[in-house]
Amino acid sequence: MGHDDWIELTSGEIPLAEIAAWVVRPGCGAVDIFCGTAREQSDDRKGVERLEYEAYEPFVVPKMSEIATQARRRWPQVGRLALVHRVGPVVIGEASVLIAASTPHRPESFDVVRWCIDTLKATVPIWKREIWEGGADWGLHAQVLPEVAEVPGPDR
Amino acid sequence: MGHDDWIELTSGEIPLAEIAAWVVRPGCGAVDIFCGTAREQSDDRKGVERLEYEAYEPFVVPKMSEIATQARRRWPQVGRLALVHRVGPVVIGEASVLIAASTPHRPESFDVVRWCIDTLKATVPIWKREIWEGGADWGLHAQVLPEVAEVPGPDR
Amino acid sequence: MPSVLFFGPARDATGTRATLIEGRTLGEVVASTVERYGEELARLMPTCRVWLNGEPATPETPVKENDEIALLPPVSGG
Amino acid sequence: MPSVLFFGPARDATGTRATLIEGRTLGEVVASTVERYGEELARLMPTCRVWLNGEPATPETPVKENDEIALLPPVSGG
Repeated sequence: MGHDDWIELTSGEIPLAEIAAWVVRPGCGAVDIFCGTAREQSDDRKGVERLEYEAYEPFVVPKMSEIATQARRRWPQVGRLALVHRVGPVVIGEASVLIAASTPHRPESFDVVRWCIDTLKATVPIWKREIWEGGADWGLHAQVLPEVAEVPGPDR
Repeated sequence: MGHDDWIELTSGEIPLAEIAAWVVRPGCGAVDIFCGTAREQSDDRKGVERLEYEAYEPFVVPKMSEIATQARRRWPQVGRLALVHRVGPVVIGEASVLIAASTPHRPESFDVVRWCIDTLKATVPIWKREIWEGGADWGLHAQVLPEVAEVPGPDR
Repeated sequence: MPSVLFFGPARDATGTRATLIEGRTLGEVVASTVERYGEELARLMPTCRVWLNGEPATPETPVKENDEIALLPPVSGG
Repeated sequence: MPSVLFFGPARDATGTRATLIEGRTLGEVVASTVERYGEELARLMPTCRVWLNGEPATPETPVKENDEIALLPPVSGG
């Protein structure tokens, strides 16, 4: 993980403004930032009060670093890249995850951020619990982790 | 322009943190924010010191509002939407433009922001002047404005 | 008399931000403008759009006393 | 003895975050784990992945004294 990657698992609020300032590079003309924010509704679970994220903590940063390595292989023009996820309670409206990237031109800023969030949701060992009016259960649309051979390694 | 649109032409720094907090909606689980930032190089113009944006000022906000209207027609699920552009000098690393949108799910947050920035660059009457080591001239890759019939109107 | 505004490269070509130019239609005003400012502006015209009071308009559109006409070279916002 | 960790729905199914379970291979440890915790965990297993010390591994992999085995149901980060 180079000094141009910001990879973090945090139990506090994600410092969006700080990351947005950090991600800018003088050689890059484009910055894209994606935030996943806690919603008040999840399919037919209405009145969601908060989310609780649980993680296999020692392996979250390594897995997110693999994603960053892969992203830089696919888009070598990326300047700075941030992948930050929260653990613990997240109230409605707060960000549970943030991906940010700077690139010389704009199309690839969208492409790399989108690829990173899609890959993070499919490969990083984190589980969301939803607490809504009259119920609590694990997040819907969970994704089966990849098999050994599917896991993107830093050598590919 | 509804209270869920933030459309602005400003000569000061774009208030990214404020817009990022404003754009979040409890019914939306995704926020995408794109910033165009001033680069130190533009094709073979090296050592760019700053940009100077000139606008046909009275019509920038109306044109950006038309883009917001069109965007909401294409993606009715958009929660809040911001289109903010700077005018005057912009030093390297600062944002000249910001687009932000909240949507219930993530794919359309990328789609709407990307469509808005592409459309803004092609249709809003703003001109960029680049001041670099030993030269100053208007931005490269300028786009001919649409003909009457091509202009997206609020009624289509 | 209608006013004519120049932006970006068109302002460089004319050396001014705005002027007053006579004409009954948008086409007449534009023709007189190109005549007044000469070759550098003429070279830009094929890529310029002409707006009347903030909207694209055709050369046949009549112009009135206080109309605002803008010559808009290719844009480079963003 | 290797330790076995449970996350998300697997933690609900077992009622615990971690336990110690014997076995010479990853497959043996997993089989003993399912045997100990019963049907609710067994139902989850087809969609679970098993990691050994933070990496996916096959059932034939030998396990050592201080190895950490994790049962990972489908993930829902983001």
